[in-house]
Amino acid sequence: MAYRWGMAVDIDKCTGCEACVVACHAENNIPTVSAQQASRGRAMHWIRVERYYEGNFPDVKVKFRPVLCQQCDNAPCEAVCPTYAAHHNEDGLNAQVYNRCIGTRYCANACTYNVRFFNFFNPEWPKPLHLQLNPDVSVREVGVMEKCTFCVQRIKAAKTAAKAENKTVADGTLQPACAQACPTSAIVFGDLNDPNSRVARLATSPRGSKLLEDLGAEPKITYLAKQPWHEQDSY
Amino acid sequence: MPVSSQTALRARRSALRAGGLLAAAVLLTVTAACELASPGQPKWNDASAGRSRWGTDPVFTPARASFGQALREFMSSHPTEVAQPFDFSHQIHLGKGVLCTDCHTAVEQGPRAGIPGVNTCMICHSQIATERPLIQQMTKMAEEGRDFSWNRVYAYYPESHVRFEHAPHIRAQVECSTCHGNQQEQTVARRAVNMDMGFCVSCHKEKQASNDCLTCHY
Amino acid sequence: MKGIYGLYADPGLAQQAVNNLRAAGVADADITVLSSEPFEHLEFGHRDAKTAMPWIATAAGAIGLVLTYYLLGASQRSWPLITSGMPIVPLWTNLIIIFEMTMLSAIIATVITLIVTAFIGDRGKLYDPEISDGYILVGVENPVDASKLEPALAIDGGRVKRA
Amino acid sequence: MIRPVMNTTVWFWAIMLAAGTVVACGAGAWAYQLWYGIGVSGKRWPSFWALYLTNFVFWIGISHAGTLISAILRLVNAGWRRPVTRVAEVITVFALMIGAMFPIIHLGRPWLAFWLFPYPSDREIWPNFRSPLAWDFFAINTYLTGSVLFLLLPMIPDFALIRDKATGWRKKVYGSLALGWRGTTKQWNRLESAMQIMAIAILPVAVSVHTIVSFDFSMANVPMWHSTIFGPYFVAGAIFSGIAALIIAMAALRKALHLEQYLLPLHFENLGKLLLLMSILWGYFVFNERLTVWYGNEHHEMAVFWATQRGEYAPFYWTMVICNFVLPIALLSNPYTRNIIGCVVASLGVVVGMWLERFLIVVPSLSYKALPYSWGTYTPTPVELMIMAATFAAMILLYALFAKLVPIIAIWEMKAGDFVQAPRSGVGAGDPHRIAAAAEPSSPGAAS
Repeated sequence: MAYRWGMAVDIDKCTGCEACVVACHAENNIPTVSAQQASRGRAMHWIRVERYYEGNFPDVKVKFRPVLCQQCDNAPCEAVCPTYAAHHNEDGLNAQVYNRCIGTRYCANACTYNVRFFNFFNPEWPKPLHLQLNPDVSVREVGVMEKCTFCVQRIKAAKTAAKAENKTVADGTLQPACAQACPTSAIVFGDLNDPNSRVARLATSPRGSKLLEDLGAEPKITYLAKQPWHEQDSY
Repeated sequence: MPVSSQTALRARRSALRAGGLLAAAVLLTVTAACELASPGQPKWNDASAGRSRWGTDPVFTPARASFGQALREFMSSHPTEVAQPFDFSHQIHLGKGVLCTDCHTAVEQGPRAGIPGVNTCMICHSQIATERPLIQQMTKMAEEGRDFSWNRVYAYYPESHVRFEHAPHIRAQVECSTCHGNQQEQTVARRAVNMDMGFCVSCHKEKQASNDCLTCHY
Repeated sequence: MKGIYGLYADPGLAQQAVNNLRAAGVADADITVLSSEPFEHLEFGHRDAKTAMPWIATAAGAIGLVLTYYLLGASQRSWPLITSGMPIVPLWTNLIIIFEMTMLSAIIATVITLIVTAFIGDRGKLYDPEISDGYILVGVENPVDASKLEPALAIDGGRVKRA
Repeated sequence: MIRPVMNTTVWFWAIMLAAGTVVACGAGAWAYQLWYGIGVSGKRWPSFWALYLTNFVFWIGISHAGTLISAILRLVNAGWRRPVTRVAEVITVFALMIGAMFPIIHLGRPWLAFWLFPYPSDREIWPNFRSPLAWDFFAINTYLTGSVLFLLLPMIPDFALIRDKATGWRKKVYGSLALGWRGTTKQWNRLESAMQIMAIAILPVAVSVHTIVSFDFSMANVPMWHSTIFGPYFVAGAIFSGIAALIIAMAALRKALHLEQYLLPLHFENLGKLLLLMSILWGYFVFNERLTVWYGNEHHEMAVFWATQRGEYAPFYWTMVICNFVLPIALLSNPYTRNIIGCVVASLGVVVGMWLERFLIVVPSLSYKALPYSWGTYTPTPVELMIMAATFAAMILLYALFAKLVPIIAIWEMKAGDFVQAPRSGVGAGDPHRIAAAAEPSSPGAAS
């Protein structure tokens, strides 16, 4: 049976440390931009920790929500691409094919979650920092869109290795960089088609909800709400 | 010449002169405006100096080295013959019954076939054909700890974002010659097959292998 | 090339000349009328008005429709890529392109028909630059006997010329 | 009327030089952008579309001046259309060419734009026909092809006329352009039937083009884009701005080429009424759009709504309302101000207002999408503004060049409409409707 990769993010466990963001940058060759460019909205973070504040100082509650590509089943970004650079692959991933992208940026507009990023300039790495680039991941050039791939290079390697032994990828053996780096294990990754996988069980949890669920994109990332005992706490 | 046409001529000349001045002024203003109003943008001299925005030197970027290089990539033109530093002959070795996998050892395990270094050669050539001048030259290299710097024959341009893995193809029993041509007829490797996307796709369709884009492009 | 023609400033006289030529036994197809503007309100302006052009345009539109229908379906099936949970051959979105290509086929067919019938098909040689001054030319190309036709064309207010 | 074709004035060269300079600067700015990447424009996360697409919609809208209006007038056989049609059709052709460039300028990798063209390639992959951009490609190409042919066909008899009048190189060039036109009754009849068929075919195409342009926005699930009203709203806005552009072009030509005896106050009066009607229609659509959003009170949409009503985009919004609604209605509903100057002032207002309308559709919605964390404000850069200025200059350049090379008023159509007395003596039995239209007394305001 085909895989259907999905993720669960436990908001209760997220401390907003942004280790996932750093890990993602390192794993996926995501360029950093200068402060000036960042202030002009050219920063790229395939995963970001959104901060929302409630209440007035000093009685403030901060809520964190890691947001990455939701790998929607009915992804709005896919149909609008005139060249099939964005499409759905057999594992249920939203594929982004860099070499097919002509840079209409339509997908980024259609994306409800704003998790698609555009290479406004050619990325730069001062030598010898380019030696830390991940050889298994493309270095994208100017004019193409990019976004979270669920670390497709790891998925690909795991699938190839499993296939060589005529097995399927076992639950827990495969993790994207963000899940691997999360110190509180707030991010769980796995195959939604395997009813016994951790992520499949969490996806049906009563605490679970989808981001902007009412818009009908059918995202594959389940957010697990804060536990009731935390809500009663006064910080 | 009648007076009226002289006036017209003069008027035309002055109009041309005024237009020229206007052109120069607009060009200057735009250049200045582009430079001043957008401080975050790369400057004209950035790329030529090869310096990064951190002031470090040099910088790595996926930008093409030259316009000609970009054009070659656009037309996906690859050279079929690539000059190599050493006159290795596939023909002789395969003729003597050596197998591809004897030297390209990694091909069954991983993504890369592996291009053998001088030490692999020396496994046999410490005993065999030691009297040949080329072999002696190589032996000297091995003793001095130097290695070959082979040039790539089969390569994709970075912009194609292709990731090819040898091992699954070997496991699926695809002959080496399907993509590399008959090496028994080649001395140093030539680009015998033009591996454009249609070449890969048609074979994948035929063998019912996955035609998902993410199989190769990521 | 031989020919005889009259030049008339007034469309009414031109009509009269056409009628005279007919009376003189010249077949309708042999009478050439050249003008710098269409004369829809006069009888001679309606010669050759019948044309199959609307039918050709409709047929071309239908051909364009069918061809585009198959091109879209075939190209979408040749490499079935799923986007946004839509079907591989989504008729709703294909209809838009089918419509445009239908119209484009009809337009291009109309122009080609026009060029073939009115320009390439125009083998006549009779011409006078005075037409551009507003004169209407009525004449016969390669007449059997030009002198017989001269009285038919010689009307007060018109000039008869031979080419 | 063929005088501009035969003689060249200093003014012509001055316009060519000034406009050409700006166009060259725009080309330079584009080259700069091609070299460094789209980052030299102000585009950003989350405003991935901005000024280029605003201009795209604007110019495609302007293109609805010509072919659409002239096809309608041709089909209903309105006599007063005759001096107007070519003036209008030229706007269509050039505005479409300019408008169609913007999606390419806007691309991250414009050198790959040909991938939108359906051709069999070695990659065995075709364009995605589900994408509104692919629809755009087909719709704009159909409309452009149709409009160019619609403009060119009636020019052939005029080329023949210049061929007969001109000498030297002009005789050769225009002679070959005339394709051997003689003016046989058969040629006239075929031409007229072809024009009728094309007029019928091009009307639905023109409507579809701007509907499809509106689909570029309404297909995306973005607040205040995802609206069913966008199709007719865009078409109405396009015709609105198209008429305004037509009035401006007519007034400019009238002054520059001294066409006072052909472009009468009557034409401005009639087009002014049409503009007034479209202004009211536009107001109706905007009211519909805003009222439903406000009443629905959906929180994603309200952010965009308030940003345009009283937030950072409010000055643009209220300028737009004044330019598109208050000004035209004030000037054009009053017969004393519905003269040439009044029409031109109202039209200038409408062109500005409609540009702002397109800007307000494209930009605020992207700045305020569903997740508040990703909100951001867009500001244009000089590169974008230069390219935009260049397209306006390009329009002037192309228009001046066209008016120079081709009679801007269809001479044979004017003759056929009995506006011009040919050397013949009797008027002949013309269509009474046309004569009535020509002889209709102009309004008191226009007479001044």
